[in-house]
Amino acid sequence: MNTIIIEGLSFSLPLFIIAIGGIYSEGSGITNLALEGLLGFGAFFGGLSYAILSRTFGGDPTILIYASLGFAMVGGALLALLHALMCIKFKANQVISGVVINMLSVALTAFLANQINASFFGQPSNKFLLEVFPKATIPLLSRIPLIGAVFTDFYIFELIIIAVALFMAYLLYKTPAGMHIRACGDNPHALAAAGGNVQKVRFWSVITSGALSGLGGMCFAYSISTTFSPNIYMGFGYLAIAAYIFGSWKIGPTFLACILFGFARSGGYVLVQKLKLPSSYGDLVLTLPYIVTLVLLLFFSSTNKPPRALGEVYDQAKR
Amino acid sequence: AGAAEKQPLAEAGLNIAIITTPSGVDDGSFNQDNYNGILAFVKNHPTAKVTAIREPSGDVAAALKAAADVVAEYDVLVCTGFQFAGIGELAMENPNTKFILVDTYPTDAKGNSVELPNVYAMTFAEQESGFFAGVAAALETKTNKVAVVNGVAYPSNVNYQYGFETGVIYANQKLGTNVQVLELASRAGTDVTGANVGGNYAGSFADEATGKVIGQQLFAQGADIIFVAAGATGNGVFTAAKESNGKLKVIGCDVDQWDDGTVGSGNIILTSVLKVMSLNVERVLNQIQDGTFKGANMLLKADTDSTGFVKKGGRNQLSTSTIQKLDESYALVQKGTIVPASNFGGFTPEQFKVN
Amino acid sequence: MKKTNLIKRLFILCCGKGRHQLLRTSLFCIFLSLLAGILLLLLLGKNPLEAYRSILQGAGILPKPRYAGRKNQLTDFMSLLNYTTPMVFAALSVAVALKCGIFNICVSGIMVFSAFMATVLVGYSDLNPLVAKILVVLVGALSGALVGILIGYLKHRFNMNEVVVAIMLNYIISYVVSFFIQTRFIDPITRQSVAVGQNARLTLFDYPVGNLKMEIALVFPLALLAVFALKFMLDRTRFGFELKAVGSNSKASNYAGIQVGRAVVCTMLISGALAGLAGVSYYLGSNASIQPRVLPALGFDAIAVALLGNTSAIGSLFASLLVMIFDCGTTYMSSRMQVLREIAALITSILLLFSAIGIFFRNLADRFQQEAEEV
Amino acid sequence: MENLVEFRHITKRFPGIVANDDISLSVHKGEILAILGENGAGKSTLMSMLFGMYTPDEGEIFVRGKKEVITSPLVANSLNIGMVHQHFMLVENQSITENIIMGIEPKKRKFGLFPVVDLEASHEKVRQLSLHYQLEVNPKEIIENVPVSTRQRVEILKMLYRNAEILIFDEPTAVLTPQEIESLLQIINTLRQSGKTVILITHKLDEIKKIADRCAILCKGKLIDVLDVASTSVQHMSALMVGREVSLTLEKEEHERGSEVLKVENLSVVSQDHITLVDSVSFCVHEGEILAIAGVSGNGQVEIADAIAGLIPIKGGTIQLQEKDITNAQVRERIEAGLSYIPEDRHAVGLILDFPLKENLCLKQYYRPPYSSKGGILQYEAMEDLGKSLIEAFDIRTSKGNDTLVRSMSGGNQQKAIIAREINLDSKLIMFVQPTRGLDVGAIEAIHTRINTLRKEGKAILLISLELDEVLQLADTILVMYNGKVQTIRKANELTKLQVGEYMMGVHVEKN
Ligand SMILES: Nc1ncnc2c1ncn2[C@@H]1O[C@H](COP(=O)(O)OP(=O)(O)OP(=O)(O)O)[C@@H](O)[C@H]1O
Ligand SMILES: Nc1ncnc2c1ncn2[C@@H]1O[C@H](COP(=O)(O)OP(=O)(O)OP(=O)(O)O)[C@@H](O)[C@H]1O
Ligand SMILES: [Mg+2]
Ligand SMILES: [Mg+2]
Repeated sequence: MNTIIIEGLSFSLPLFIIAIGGIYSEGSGITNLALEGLLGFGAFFGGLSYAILSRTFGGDPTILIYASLGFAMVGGALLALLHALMCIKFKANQVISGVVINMLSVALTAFLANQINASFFGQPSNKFLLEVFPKATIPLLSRIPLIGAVFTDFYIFELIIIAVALFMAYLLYKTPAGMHIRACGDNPHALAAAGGNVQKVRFWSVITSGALSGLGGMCFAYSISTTFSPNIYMGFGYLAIAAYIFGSWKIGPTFLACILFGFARSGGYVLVQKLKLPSSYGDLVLTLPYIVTLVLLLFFSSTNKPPRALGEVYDQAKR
Repeated sequence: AGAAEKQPLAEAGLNIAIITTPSGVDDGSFNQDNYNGILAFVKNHPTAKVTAIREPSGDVAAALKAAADVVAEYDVLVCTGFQFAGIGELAMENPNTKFILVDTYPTDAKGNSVELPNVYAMTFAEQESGFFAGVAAALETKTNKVAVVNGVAYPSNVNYQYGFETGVIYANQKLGTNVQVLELASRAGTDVTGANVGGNYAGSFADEATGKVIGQQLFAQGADIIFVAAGATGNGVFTAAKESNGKLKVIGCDVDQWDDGTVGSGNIILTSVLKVMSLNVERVLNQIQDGTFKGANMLLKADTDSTGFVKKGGRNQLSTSTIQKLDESYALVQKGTIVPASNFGGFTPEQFKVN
Repeated sequence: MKKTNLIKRLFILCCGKGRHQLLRTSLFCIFLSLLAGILLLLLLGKNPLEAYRSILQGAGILPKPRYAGRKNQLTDFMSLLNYTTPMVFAALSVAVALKCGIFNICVSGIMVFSAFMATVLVGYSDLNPLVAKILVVLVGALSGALVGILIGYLKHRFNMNEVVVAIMLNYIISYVVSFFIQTRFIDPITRQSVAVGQNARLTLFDYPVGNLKMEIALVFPLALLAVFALKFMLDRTRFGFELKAVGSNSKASNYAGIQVGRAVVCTMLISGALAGLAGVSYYLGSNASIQPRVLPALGFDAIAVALLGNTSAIGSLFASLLVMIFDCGTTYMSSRMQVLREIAALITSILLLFSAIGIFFRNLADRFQQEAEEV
Repeated sequence: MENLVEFRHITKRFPGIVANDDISLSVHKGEILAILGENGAGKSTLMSMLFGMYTPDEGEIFVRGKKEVITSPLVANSLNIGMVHQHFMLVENQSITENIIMGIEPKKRKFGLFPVVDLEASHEKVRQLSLHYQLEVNPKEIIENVPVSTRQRVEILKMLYRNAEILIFDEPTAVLTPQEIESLLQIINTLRQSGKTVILITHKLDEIKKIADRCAILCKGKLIDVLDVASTSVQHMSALMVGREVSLTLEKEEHERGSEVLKVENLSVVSQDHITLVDSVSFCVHEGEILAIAGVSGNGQVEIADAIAGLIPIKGGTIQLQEKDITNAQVRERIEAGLSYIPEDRHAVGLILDFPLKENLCLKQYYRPPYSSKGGILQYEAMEDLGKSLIEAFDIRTSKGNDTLVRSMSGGNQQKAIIAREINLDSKLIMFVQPTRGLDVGAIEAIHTRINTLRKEGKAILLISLELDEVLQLADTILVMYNGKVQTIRKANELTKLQVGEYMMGVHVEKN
């Protein structure tokens, strides 16, 4: 049971922060199918920064590890910049832009990782080695039966994610900026009439989604393989999309969805092991989160309300 | 047709291509070692040049198509991996191109294994390398529980697994250890004949997440040394080891994986066991250059120094006594006194008898 | 009229109003992305023209300097057609759904599903080749249609977001098919499903013609037929009209007496069947077996390809060809030019990026034109 | 008199059109200035420039004697200019307060650290404000749950909250009931008395007559004249605006109504949230009869029409059309049984904006000969012919005829296209919902004449309108709805405007 919780959380939380990214972008009215590409590019950027920094400075990796999270956010934001330009400036179809950015991200990271490793680090490779992310256990809390596992052997980044998530929730639901973002997703013209700058709000929302996805992607890179490699594109971005749609574009319910996905996954692994099923049954177990989502959506879809202006190109002239 | 128009070899130098499966020539292990062999050759023959070609899908048919796409361009094609077994047909149609095939023998259109004059196919006695890993693990474990994690139950992987298990059994019988090899029932492998071979198989060479889960599960059951022969999946096991605060060590495979094992100022690599492909690839290229090339299907073993383990200082964490005992076993393997179990060796590790 | 500057006028010429505006814009986007590719290649110190030529050579459009035994330009070209076939089906599948306002991102999943059904039901039988091939096509189309109907039904009846449904179905199909392959149909050597028999394959592989060995895609004509049938359907038929109406404004369509649910489900039936055909022509044509747990990238690329083709049937055909030329020529190009094969993927992505903002180019051109007229 | 705002030689072009052509106009402090003009005359555009949504291509705007460049609504706010837009600019999923304070949110610090929007204080402030101006709203309610009239109030509060001195109203009364209009006009009057300056855009001449001081008349982007309202007749104003005499009353001769065409019995409709929208409604419409359903917006009138057309599910009751039971029929079966329907929302329901005009004109007939062959192949020639004849018969003005994308047509012409299509069906029953909403007097006159002609031809007509004048002018029979129930159903000549208004407010309850 402990493993289910520990592993479940270490999967759920990065997923959650990516999903929050999605909520920001879509909450402001810009469809974002590019999360997968954004998280990959963020992880690439973080991995690259770690490779460079550790070669230049050496020394204590801990600081570099945290720095790489920051760089991953920058990387995600950079690629998100492209999505923002495409959707806001060039008025491209947002769904298409998302799909293409995913393709671009895969091609670009593979190309750059190879090229950079070969030309700068003098070794052919498409990955960047990372350090293990520090883990911690909170002394007393971890003793509590069952719930204790939450405080046991967690990655420090889980704390960071929770902190960031709380901050993002605060920003979205309590501050004027958040009000404007939500207004943009519902009726951008209302914001414009109230003197807000729709393009700017949307732009920063998309950038934020990139930064958060980058953060999540980097955490996946650390927790799964302690490397950046093209294997990072495992479809977690799409899962995050499912999570926030499931959570009806609200941060609270989305958190629950992510926890559900994470526990279904880690629980599945444990189940297969405990029942001594052949490993091929793992495939069936892995379908659990998806089937659960589908079934639940059957019941909740009618009440599921996407932001009203989602996917619409904002045109001041249009009424 | 046009193949005859190629330049005489001596003047232009060999034009070499290496075709790999998705992980590419920079996978830090199997493919890269082959590539290094070519690079070594090119370094000594500056007129020669090499092109690395990666087939991105990993599909068998796609692998062959990639080879066929470029075959006319090159004097030598180095094909690394099981996926290229079907190359036989292509080789027959392009007799002027030499093929170096690693880890498998060529098959014809009907799937029968064949020997061809322009194909040098090498496979390795991975069971020997696995054996060294098993002995090393048995000697170094503190919990008396060790394990082996593999990717897919291809013969090469089963050989590693069987060799490892043989090594542990050998150590238990002859070197005074009492070590158990852990297996997760849910991870038993099925070899190419469909037989259940046990072991811990991730089912893929590229599934880091599953690799990590297996590593953690084995660690949770008490293993403190894991032999990892699983390609990129192995990275996941490495991660599990790196997160264990030094309690879990791994033995690398194919090449010296020391550099992949650093964690902080420490390292999780106990040692790596080798499959010496680079030297053999370079040797065959030299033969092509000299004109002494002959097609063959070769099984390479310790007697040609094609298998082994890392004992170089600073690249392993074996104790001196372990290294000494390993050296002794190495000599016995070289001589053929010890024959570890292998996928098609006719006996399983449990049936292994020390002569 | 004052002289507008030359660049603007050229731009108007490329993307401005008038005949074939969409087509001209697409060509302009292709041109731009090739230009971007040239810059990229120059940056890497490679000769861009040489690189493009080698892509064309690799794809059998231009002759290579030398060929492998029993191969020549024709065999390369036939191989290109073979690989293009599934892409045409897949792009049509995306395009027809988009016309009805549905975003079908389940093409990959459907491909795997239909190929699996065809493989299991027909691929391992020893039926007469003609019967087997016809059955493969039918089973592929039918099973694809089934998944399509499911998506359409869930969307219409339960108001479920088709993108989420598709993402979920992709994973479910991938894992479940993988489960069955791993437990029942695994080839222990290749670790893919056991290869289907020659009788069931939709591509004649290594088929001797003269002293050449060719890949003959038997269903390529079917793909062409699908292109024209779809064009006819969309342009000239009652159902096509209804489909487009629903895609454009489903409320108004309902008001006009069109059965929206039926149109959605029927469209997804067609889209699914086309994706199914893409599946069988890919897995039982170009390939002979299915890799477990792998969703074909082709299914996702098809989305962008359909867009490049302006979601029209004919456009999809040509866009597929263009993208597959890049795809098929990549290995040869990367081998000849000693560049990473990702370059080609990169250029393709850039191409798709540009075509995604085609609407911006058109608007810009319209504005320039207006300026030119006003001043 | 002091000129608060002065437009000097303002010109604004949009692609292919000059929306404002060299307009010079001044607004006096403390007056109510009405702006009148046909659809597309450029009224909204002119005001949008004052409010900073657009910037003029040429010309200058002076506010309080100072030249100002108003680049955004923020600038307008700082100049104390506020605007109630023609189309509501509200965020539906936020509360009334949030909508009102948007852009100038008061902040407080949580834990002395994190700035948060101070909603509590704002709720209170909004409450005070609404009480002060007698614009009652519940600040905590979410916009999507409140009726149109409340939304209108929120829009006005939004302006007042910003301390606007210059208030622009763009067609504020288009969606209100007579009573609501009355109270709005009163509010506007109060505002003026408290020293504010009001610019009012409206198509309703009586409103102008009632409260405006002066009236500026725009035609095709040009300022025609600025009139003193008190000394000008309504006829004169409309003539100036349209460029010809408009008859403001309709000649309607009496005639016998024929047999029963539509029979609705005990019709009930509930919403998705299980709220009863239409409660056991029964009525009939006869040949040559115009039955008008009056009621305050949101009292179930539109749902009746939608239910008859089969667009929404019903909970109970029966519907018979020409003696055929169509209660459970498909939409198309109803159309074929003889039903034409001009829906309320022409953009979202009545038209496919991205289809060319000819296909929209054929939208209800495309599937049958001669427009479609037996095998399901479309016959474009027949469609072209139909399009051509309708464009001509109904005087639909377009840029490219048959092939014009409907999206690019003006609202009035879009409405004409719908009416042309529906009349062409030659159905026995024709339902009009809000047929003249937002249209200028010229267009309204044309539509009213058309409806009257149809009545003469013996069609049964169901008219649903929020405009009481329209109802009174056209109807033979009036049905008043309140809260989903029939309040009364009577001969039109038995009811006065006042009575109908009372029924609409639920004051009178019929006993029988
Ligand atoms: N954003 C825009 N883009 C292009 N043209 C526009 C735009 N807004 C208005 N126009 C044009 O400017 C003209 C004036 O439009 P405007 O909205 O000011 O008319 P109006 O007088 O308010 O009409 P209505 O009575 O229908 O509200 C219209 O005919 C239209 O063609
Ligand atoms: N964004 C736009 N671009 C181009 N033309 C526009 C735009 N918005 C409005 N128009 C044009 O403006 C003219 C009148 O617009 P407007 O929306 O004011 O019409 P309307 O009759 O008032 O319709 P509604 O009843 O919907 O308000 C039409 O010619 C319309 O096509
Ligand atoms: Mg207006
Ligand atoms: Mg209007």
